[in-house]
Amino acid sequence: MAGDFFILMKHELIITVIIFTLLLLKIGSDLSNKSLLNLVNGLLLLNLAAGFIGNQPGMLFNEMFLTNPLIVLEKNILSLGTLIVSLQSASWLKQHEHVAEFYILLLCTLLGMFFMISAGNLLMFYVGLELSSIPLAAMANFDLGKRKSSEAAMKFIISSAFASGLLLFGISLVYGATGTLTFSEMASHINGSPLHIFAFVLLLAGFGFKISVVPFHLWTADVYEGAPVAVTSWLSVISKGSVLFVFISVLYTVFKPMAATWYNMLFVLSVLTIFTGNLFAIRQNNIKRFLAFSSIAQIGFILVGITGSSQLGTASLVYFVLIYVFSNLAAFGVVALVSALTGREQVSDYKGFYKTNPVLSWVLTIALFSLAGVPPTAGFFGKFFLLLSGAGKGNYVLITIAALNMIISFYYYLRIVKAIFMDANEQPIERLTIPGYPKLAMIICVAGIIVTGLVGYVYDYIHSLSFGF
Amino acid sequence: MNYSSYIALIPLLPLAGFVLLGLFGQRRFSKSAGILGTLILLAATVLAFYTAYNYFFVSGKVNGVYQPVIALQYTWLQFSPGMSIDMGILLDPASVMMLVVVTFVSLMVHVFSLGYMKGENRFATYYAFLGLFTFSMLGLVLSTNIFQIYIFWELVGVSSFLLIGFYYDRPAAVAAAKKAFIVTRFADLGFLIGILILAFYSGTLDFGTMIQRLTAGDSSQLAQMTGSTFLGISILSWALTLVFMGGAGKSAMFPLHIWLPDAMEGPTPVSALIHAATMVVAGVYLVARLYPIYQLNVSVLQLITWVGAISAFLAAIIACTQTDIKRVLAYSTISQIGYMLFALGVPAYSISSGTGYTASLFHLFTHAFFKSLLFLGAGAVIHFIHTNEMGQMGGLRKLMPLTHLTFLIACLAIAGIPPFAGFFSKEEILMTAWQSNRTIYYIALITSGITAFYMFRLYFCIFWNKPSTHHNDHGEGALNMKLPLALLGVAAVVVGFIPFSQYVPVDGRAKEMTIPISFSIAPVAVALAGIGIAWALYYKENQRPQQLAAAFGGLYNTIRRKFYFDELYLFITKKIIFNGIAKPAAWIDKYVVDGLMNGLGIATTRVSESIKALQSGRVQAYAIYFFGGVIALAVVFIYWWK
Amino acid sequence: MNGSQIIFYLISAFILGTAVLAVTTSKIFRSAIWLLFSLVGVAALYFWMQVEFVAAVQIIVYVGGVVVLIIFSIFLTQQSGSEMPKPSLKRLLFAVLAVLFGFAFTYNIIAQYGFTPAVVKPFTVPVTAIGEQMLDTKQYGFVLPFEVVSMLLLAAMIGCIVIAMRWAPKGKPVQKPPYPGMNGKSANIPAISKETMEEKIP
Amino acid sequence: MSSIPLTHILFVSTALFFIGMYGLFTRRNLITMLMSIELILNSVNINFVAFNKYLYPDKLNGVFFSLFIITIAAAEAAVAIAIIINLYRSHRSIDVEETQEMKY
Amino acid sequence: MSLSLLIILPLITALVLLFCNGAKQVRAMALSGAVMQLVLAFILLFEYWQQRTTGNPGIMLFEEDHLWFTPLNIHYHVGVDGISIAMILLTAFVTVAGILVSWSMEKLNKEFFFLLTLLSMGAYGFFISLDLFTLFFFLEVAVIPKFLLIGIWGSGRAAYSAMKLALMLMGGSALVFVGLAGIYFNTQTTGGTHTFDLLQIAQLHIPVEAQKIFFPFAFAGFGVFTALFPFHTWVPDGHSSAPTAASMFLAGISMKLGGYGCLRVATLLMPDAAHYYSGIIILLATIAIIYGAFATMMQTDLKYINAYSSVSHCGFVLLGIGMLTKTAVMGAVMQMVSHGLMTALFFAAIGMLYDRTHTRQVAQLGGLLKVMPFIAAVFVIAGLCSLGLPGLSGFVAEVTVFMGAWQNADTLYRLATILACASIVVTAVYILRAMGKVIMGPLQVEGSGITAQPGALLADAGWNEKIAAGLLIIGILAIGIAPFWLTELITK
Repeated sequence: MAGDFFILMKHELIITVIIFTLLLLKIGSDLSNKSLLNLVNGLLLLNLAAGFIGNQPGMLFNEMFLTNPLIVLEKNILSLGTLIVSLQSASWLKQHEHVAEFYILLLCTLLGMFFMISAGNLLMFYVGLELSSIPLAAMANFDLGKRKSSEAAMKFIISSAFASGLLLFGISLVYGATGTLTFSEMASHINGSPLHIFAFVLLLAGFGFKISVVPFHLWTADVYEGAPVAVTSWLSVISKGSVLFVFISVLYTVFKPMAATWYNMLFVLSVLTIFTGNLFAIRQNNIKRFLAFSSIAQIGFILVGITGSSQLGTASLVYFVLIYVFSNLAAFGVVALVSALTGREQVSDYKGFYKTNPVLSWVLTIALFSLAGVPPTAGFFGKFFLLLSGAGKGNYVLITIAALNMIISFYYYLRIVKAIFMDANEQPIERLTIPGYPKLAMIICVAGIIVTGLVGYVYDYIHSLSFGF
Repeated sequence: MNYSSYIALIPLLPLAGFVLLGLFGQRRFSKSAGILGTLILLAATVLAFYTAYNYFFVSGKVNGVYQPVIALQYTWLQFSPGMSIDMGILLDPASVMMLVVVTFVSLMVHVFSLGYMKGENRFATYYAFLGLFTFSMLGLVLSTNIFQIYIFWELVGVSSFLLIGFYYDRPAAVAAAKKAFIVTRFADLGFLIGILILAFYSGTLDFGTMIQRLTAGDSSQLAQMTGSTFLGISILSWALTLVFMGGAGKSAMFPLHIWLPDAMEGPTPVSALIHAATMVVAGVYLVARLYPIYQLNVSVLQLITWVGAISAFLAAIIACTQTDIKRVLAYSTISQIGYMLFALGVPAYSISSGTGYTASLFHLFTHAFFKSLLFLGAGAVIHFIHTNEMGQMGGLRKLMPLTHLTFLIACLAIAGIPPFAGFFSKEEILMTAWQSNRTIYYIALITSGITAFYMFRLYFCIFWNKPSTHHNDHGEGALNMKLPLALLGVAAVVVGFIPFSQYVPVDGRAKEMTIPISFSIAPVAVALAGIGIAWALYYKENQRPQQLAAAFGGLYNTIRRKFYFDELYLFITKKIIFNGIAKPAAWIDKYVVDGLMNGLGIATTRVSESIKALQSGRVQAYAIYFFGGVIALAVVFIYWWK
Repeated sequence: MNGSQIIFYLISAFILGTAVLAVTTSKIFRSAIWLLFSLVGVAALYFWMQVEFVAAVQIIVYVGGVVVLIIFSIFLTQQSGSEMPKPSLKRLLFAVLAVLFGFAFTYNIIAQYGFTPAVVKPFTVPVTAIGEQMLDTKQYGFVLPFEVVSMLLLAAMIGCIVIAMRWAPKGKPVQKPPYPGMNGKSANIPAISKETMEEKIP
Repeated sequence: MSSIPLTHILFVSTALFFIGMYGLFTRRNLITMLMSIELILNSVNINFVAFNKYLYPDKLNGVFFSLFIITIAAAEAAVAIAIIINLYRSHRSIDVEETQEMKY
Repeated sequence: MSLSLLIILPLITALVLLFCNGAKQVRAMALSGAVMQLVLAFILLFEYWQQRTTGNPGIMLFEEDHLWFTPLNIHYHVGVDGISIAMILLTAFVTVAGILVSWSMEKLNKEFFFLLTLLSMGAYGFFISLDLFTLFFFLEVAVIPKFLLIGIWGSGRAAYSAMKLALMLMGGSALVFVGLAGIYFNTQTTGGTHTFDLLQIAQLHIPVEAQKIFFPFAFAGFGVFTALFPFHTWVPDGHSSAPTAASMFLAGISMKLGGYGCLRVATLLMPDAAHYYSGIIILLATIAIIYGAFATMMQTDLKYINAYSSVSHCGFVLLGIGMLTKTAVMGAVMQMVSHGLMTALFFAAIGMLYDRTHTRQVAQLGGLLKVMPFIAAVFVIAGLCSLGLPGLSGFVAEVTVFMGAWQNADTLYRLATILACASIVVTAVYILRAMGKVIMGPLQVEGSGITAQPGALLADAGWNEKIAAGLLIIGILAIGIAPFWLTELITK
C-alpha cells in the first residue's frame, strides 16, 4: 500500500518536495540566481525522469485521486513543458529578484494541475483548478514594476474568480442533482434534463475559461500581453493542456449520457472559437497577443477533435497537446529571449530578423509552421489527426469550416514569417547570443517538433493508452 | 518491292541539313553553309527523281493502274487501338509528282540563294530554315496519315514563319510573318476539327483506310456521317468543309488570302519556293489527297469551286493595281491556286470523269515551274536594283538579258499562250469548267485575260516602259543565279508537253485527255487581248494608266486597297477580339476573379476590424460577455436545439 | 407559518437586502459594512440550517478575515468617504437586464427540476465528525483536498508577499526582507499592510 | 423548519448569486468588485449546504465542499487584494475603467 | 530500386547544404544532388521498363509499404506506375535546370538551394505516394518552400504574391483534406478499419453518394494547385514575382501536383463521381483554356504572359481528366509533362532575359535575337512549344487531349473540345506577339539604363544556362519527336 502510494502519487510528491526544498533554500540560504536556476532545472529534469518510472493504474483516497498510464503520460507531458518553460525563462529570471518564489508558485500551479488531472471527484477537481490558477494570477504580476503586468494580473484574477464562481454554481447544481461528487458515480445520474444542461453549461464555462473558448476567452489576450513571457507561455501551454486533459475525461465519462447535447454545443463553440481566434489574430501587433489569439484558434481546432468523442479523439488531443507544448514553447522561447534581452515584443520588431539572427529565425519559423500545421513539422500531424477524429462523427460542415479557417490561420502565421524573412527594417533586432538554457530549450522543442510527428510510434503509444466511447 | 531504304532519305536529308546548319552553322559553316545545303538537297533531288522514275515507269503500275504504295510506316503516337498517328511514306502519282516539284524547285532556290543571299549575316541559318522547310514539305506530300499531314502542315507553317521573318529586324517582316502564321493557324483550327470529326466517324487516321471506309457505298461509317447532322448540315459535309478550311488557309484562298501578299517581306527566293511553288499549293494537294471522299459530297465541292473562282477573280483584279512586283506575283499566285481549286470542285456540277483532278494537279505542276521562275526572276531584278517598286524600274531588258528572256517565258506561260506550259494546264481546267458549269467557265476565261494583262503589265514595266536609269555595276548575277533561271525557263516551256493525265489520273488509271484546237481559240484570244492592252498601256512610259485609274476612281482605289480586306481583318482583330474579348477577359480576371479572392481577404480583415470592440479591454465587459455566453448557450440548448 | 419559517424569511430578507445595498451604495466603506452584514446573515442562515460549524467558519473567515482584509485595503487605496464613480448607463442597463434575465432563467430551471427532499433523516453535523473526516484517508475522508488546500494557502501567501511587497527600482540590488511568520494565512495580512502603509503615508 | 421548501433557500442563494453578479458588472471599484465575488461564492456555499441538508443528509459532501470554498475564497481574496494594491501603486487608481491599456 | 531514395537523396542533399560554406560549395552540392536525382530517375525509368517488358502485371511497381500510424491505418506506401515515372522524370529535369539557371544566385544562396531541394523532395514524395496521407503530406510540404522562395528572392510585389500563393494553395489543400477525410471514413476494409491506401480504395468502391459529396472537395482542392478556374489567380502573381528557378518549379512541377492529384482522384478513387461531375469539370477547364488564353493576350509582362498561358495550358490537363476517356487522360498526363518542361524552359528564358535587361515589359524590349541568339532561340522554342508546334511536346499532348476529348459524342463536350481547340489560335496570337516584339524587330532595351549595345551586360547565355536550357529542350524534343515512348510508359 505504502509503496503503491509513492508510485501512484510520485509526480505530486516530487513536486511537493521540490517546492519545500526551494522554500527552505529561500529562507535558509542566500543562493545566487544562477545556482538556483541550475538547481531547479536539475530538479525538474529529475522530476521528468522520475515520471517515467512505473505507470500502473490505481486510485487513492477513495477515488479522489486516480491514476492510469494515460494520466501519467499527461503529467509527464506537463513536466516536460515545465522543464522547457523553466529553461527558456532563464534569461529573464536571471535578473529577477524573486526566482525562488517564482518557482514555488509555478510548481504549485503544476501541482494543482496534477491533482486536477488525477481528480476523481469534483472537489478535488475544484481544489486542483484553484491551486493551478490562483498562484498564476500572482505570477502574472511578476513583472512588478510594469503597469501592464499588474493590469494583466488584475484581469486574470477577476475573470478567474468570476469564472470559478460560475463553475462552482454549476458544481453545486450537479451536486444537487446527483447527490455525489465522485465522477464514477455521477454519470449514471446525468440524464440531460434542463438543469443538467444548465449545470453542464456552467461547468463548460469554467473549463472554457481556462482553455479560452469563445466567448469565455476575453481575458486571454490581455493577460498574455501583460504577463511576463514565461508566465504567458506557461498559461498558453501547460495550463491549457492540463485543463484539456481533464475536460476530455469529464466529457467522455461524466457527461457521456449527454453526448448529443454537448456535441452540438462544442460544434457551435468550436466554430465560434476558430473564427474569433483567427479574426483577432490577423490584426495583432504584439507578438504575445498574437500568440494568444492564435492559441484561441488552436483551441477551436482541439474542440473539433474532441467532438469526435472516440479513442481517436482522446489520442489526438493528447498528441496535439504534446506537439503544442513543443511548438508553442519554441515560439515563446524565441519571443521570451528577444523580450528579455531587448524588451521588444512587437511583430514589426521582427522585421528583418533573419538578417541578424538566422538561428532564432529558423526556430521561430519552424515553430510557427508547426502551429500552422505545415508538414513536415509535427503540427501537421497533430492538426490532421484532430480534424480527422472530428470528421469521424460525419459532421463535414464542421470539418470544412475548420479546414477553411486554416487558411486564415495560415495567413497570420505567415505574416510573421514574412516579417522575419522578407521585410526590411531600419532598426532590426541586434544579433543576440543565445544563453545555454534557452538554447537547450529550443533544441528540445525543435527536435520535438520534428520527431513527434514523423515518428509514428509516439501517436501509436498515446493511442494505445487512450479511451473513448 | 522495297522503296523505303532510300525514299526515307529524301525528307531526312534536308532535315539533317537543318540540324547540322541550325546547331553549328553560324559558327562552323558561316560561308560554306550554302554549298553544304545545296549539296544535300541535290542528293535528295536525285533520289526524288529516281523514285519518280521508278514509280512512274518501272514499278508503280500494277495491271495498268498506279497503286498507292506505302513505302514505310511506323506508329508514332498511339491514341487508342486502331487510332494512331503513323509516320510513313505514301507513294502515289500525286505524291510522287509533288516530290519532284518540291525537290526540284527547292534545289533551284537553294542554288539561286547562293548568289542572292551571299554575304547575309545569318546565311547558315537561312539554309537551315530552307532545309527545315523542304523537309516539312516533303513530309507533307508523302504523308500516309491525315494527322501526319497536319503535323507537317504546321511545320511548313512555322518554316514559312521563320523565313518570312528572316529579316527579323524589319518590323514589316515580323508583322507579315505573324500574320501569315496566325491566319493559317486559324484555318488549321478548322482542319484540326475536321480531322477530329473524320477520325471519330471513320475510326482511323490512315488515308487509305479512311477513304476506303468513307467511300464504300455500304459502309456504316459513311451512313453515320451522312446521316447525322449538325445545324442541318451533315457531319460529313462539316468535316470536309473544315478540312478544306485548312487547305484554303494555307493556299491563301478568299477570304483567308490576306497573309500571302504580306508574306512577300521574306527573301525573294523563299517566296519562290514557299509562296509560289510549294507550300501554298498544299491546300490543293490536301483536297486532292482526300478527293475520293470529296467527290461524293457535292455541296462541299461546290463550295470549293466558288471559293476558288472568287479567289481567282478577285486576286487577278487586285494584281492589276499593285505596284510592288512581288505583290503582283503574290496575287497572281492566289489567282492561279484559285484555278486549281475550282478545277477540283467544278466537276461537282456534272458527272465527272476525273478531269478536274488531273487538270488541277497539272496546273499545280506547271505553275510551280513558271511561278517560281517568275519569282526568281523578280528576285534577280530586285537583287539588281534593290527595290520592289515597279515605278522605279524600266528598261532592264538590256541589262539583264537572261532574266528578261526567262521572265518573258514565264509570263507567256502563265498567260496561257501556247506552247508554254501554262497553256496546257489552263486549257484542261477551262475544259473541265466548260463541261461542268458555264458560269465558272466565263469567270475563268475573264480571269485568264486579266492574268495576261497584269503579267504583261509587270513585264513591260520592268523591262520596257522607260529607259533604265540604273548603271550596270555588278552584272546580272553569277552563274548560281542564272542557272536556276535557265533551268526553270526550260522547264516552263517543256513540262506542258507531259501527258499528265496518263501519270496523275484520279484513280490511278491512265487516261487520254484531248482538247480540241477549237476550244483553245477563245482562251488564247482573251489572253492575247490582255497582253495587247498591257502593251498599249505600259510598253512606253505614258499617262494612260493614270488616266485610266482616275477614270475608275473609287473602284480603282477599292481594288488597289485590296477591297479593304486588311482593314476588315484589322477591325475584327483589334476591335472585336482584342477590345471585345481579350480586354474584358483580362479585366474580369484582374478585377472580378482576382478581386473576389482579394476581396475575401479584405472582407476578412474588415470583419476582423469591426469586431475588435468585443475585446474592449474592460474586464467587466468581459464578464458580461462571459455570462451572456453562458446564458445564450443554456437557452439555445435547453429550449431550441435539443 | 411557524417561527422557524419567519426567521428564515427574515434572515433571507436581511441577506438579500444588505447584499443589494452592498452592491449599490455609493460609498465604498459603507459598501464593505453592508457586505459584512450580508455575510453575517449567511452565517445566520447556516445556523438556521443547523450547520453550526460552517456558520462558525463563515464568521471567522469572512467576518474576521476577508472583510477585515477588504477594509484594510480600502484604507490603503481610497479615501473612505468619497463617492465611488458610477457606471455608465448603458453598462447599468445591460447589467440589470442580464442579471434579471439570468435570475429568472436560472431560478425557473431550478424550480422546475423538482428536487425531492430525502426521507426525513436527521442531519447532524457534529464538529468531531467534521474534524475526523477532514483528516481521514478512508471512506468519506477529505485529507487529500485538505492538504492540497494547504498548499494553495502557502502559494497564495507567497504570491501575496511577492506582489504586495515594496519593490526596489530595477537594476539596484535588492535587500531581501525577512519573511514574516508562517503560521497561517492571516499572518500575511499585517505584513502587507505594514509594508504598504509605510508607502501610503507620506 | 422542514416546512420551508428547498426551492426557497435556493431562491435566496440564486438571488444572492445574481446580486453579486450585478455588483461585478456595475461596480467600477476593484475592491467592490471583489466584494461582489464574495457574494457569489457565498451563494454557492448556501447551495451546497442546503442540498446537503435537504437532499443528501447521509454524507457531508456539501458541507465539506463549502468549507473548502470558504478557504479558497479567502486565499483568492488575499491574492486579489495584493494584486489590487500593486495595481494601485502603478496606476494610482483602482478604478477598473482606468485599467484598459491592453485591448483589441 | 528503392523508391524512398527519391525522398532520401534530396533530403540528404538539403541537409548537407546547410553545412556547406561559400557559394561555390553550395551550388556544387546542390547541382550534384540534382544530377544524382536525375540519374536516379533514369535508373528508375529503365528498371521500370525492364520490369514491364518482362511482364510484371502489377498496377504499381517498386512498392514499399510500412505501417506508419497504426491506429489510423496510415501507411508509408510508395510505388510507381508509368504516370508517376513520367512526373518524376519531369521533376528531375526541372530540378537540374532550375539549379543551373540560378547558378549565380548571390543573395542567401544556401537557403535558396536548400529550399529548392526541399521542394523537389516534396514533389518526388508526392508522385510516389500511394497513401493519401503521405500524398497530402508531400503536397503541403511543397507549399512552404514556394512561399519563402517567392517572398525572399522574388521581385515586384513579392511578399504579396507569396502570401497569395501560399494562402490559395493552402485553401486548396484544406479542401483536399476534407475530401480525404470523407474518403477515409467511407472506406471499410475487410478488417473493419478505414484506409488511406489508394489502391485499396480503388478496389473498395466508395458509395456513390459519398463520392458525390467528396469528389468536389478533393478535385477542387487539387484543382487550385493546377489553376482550376476560378482559383487560378495565384498563378499570375505567384509566377511573375518568383525568382526564375522558383517560377520554373512552380509552373513546371507544382502545378502538376494538382493535375496528378486530380487525375488520381478522378480515375482511381472516385470514378463514379468523376463521371457525374465531368460536365462541370469540362466547363471550368474550357473556361480556363479560352479565358486564360484571352487574358494572356492583354498581358504586357513576359512572366505574366507565361503565367496566364499556364492557366490556359493547365486547362488542357483538366479537360483531359474531365473527359475521362483513356486517350484524353493519357493526353492530360502528356500535357502535364510537356507543359512542365515547356513552361520551365520559358521561364528560364525569361529569367535569362531579365537578368540581362532588367525588364520584362514586352514594350521595352525588342530585337534581342541580335545580341543574344541563344537565349532568343530558347525563347522561340519555348514559344513554339507553347503554341503547339508539331515536333515539340506541346503538340503531342494537346492533340492527344483533343483526340481523347472528341471520343465523347455528347454535343456539349464536343463544343468544349472545339473551344479548347480554338485556343491554339489565340495561343499563337499572344506567343507571336511577344516573340515578334521581344526577339524580333529593331533592337531595343528600355527603361533599364542599359544601352542597347552588345556587350558584357547583354551577353548571351553562359554555360550553365545553356546546359539548363539544353536539358529542357532535349526533354521537349524527346516527347515531341518520339512520343511513342511516353505513351507506352503511360499506358503500360
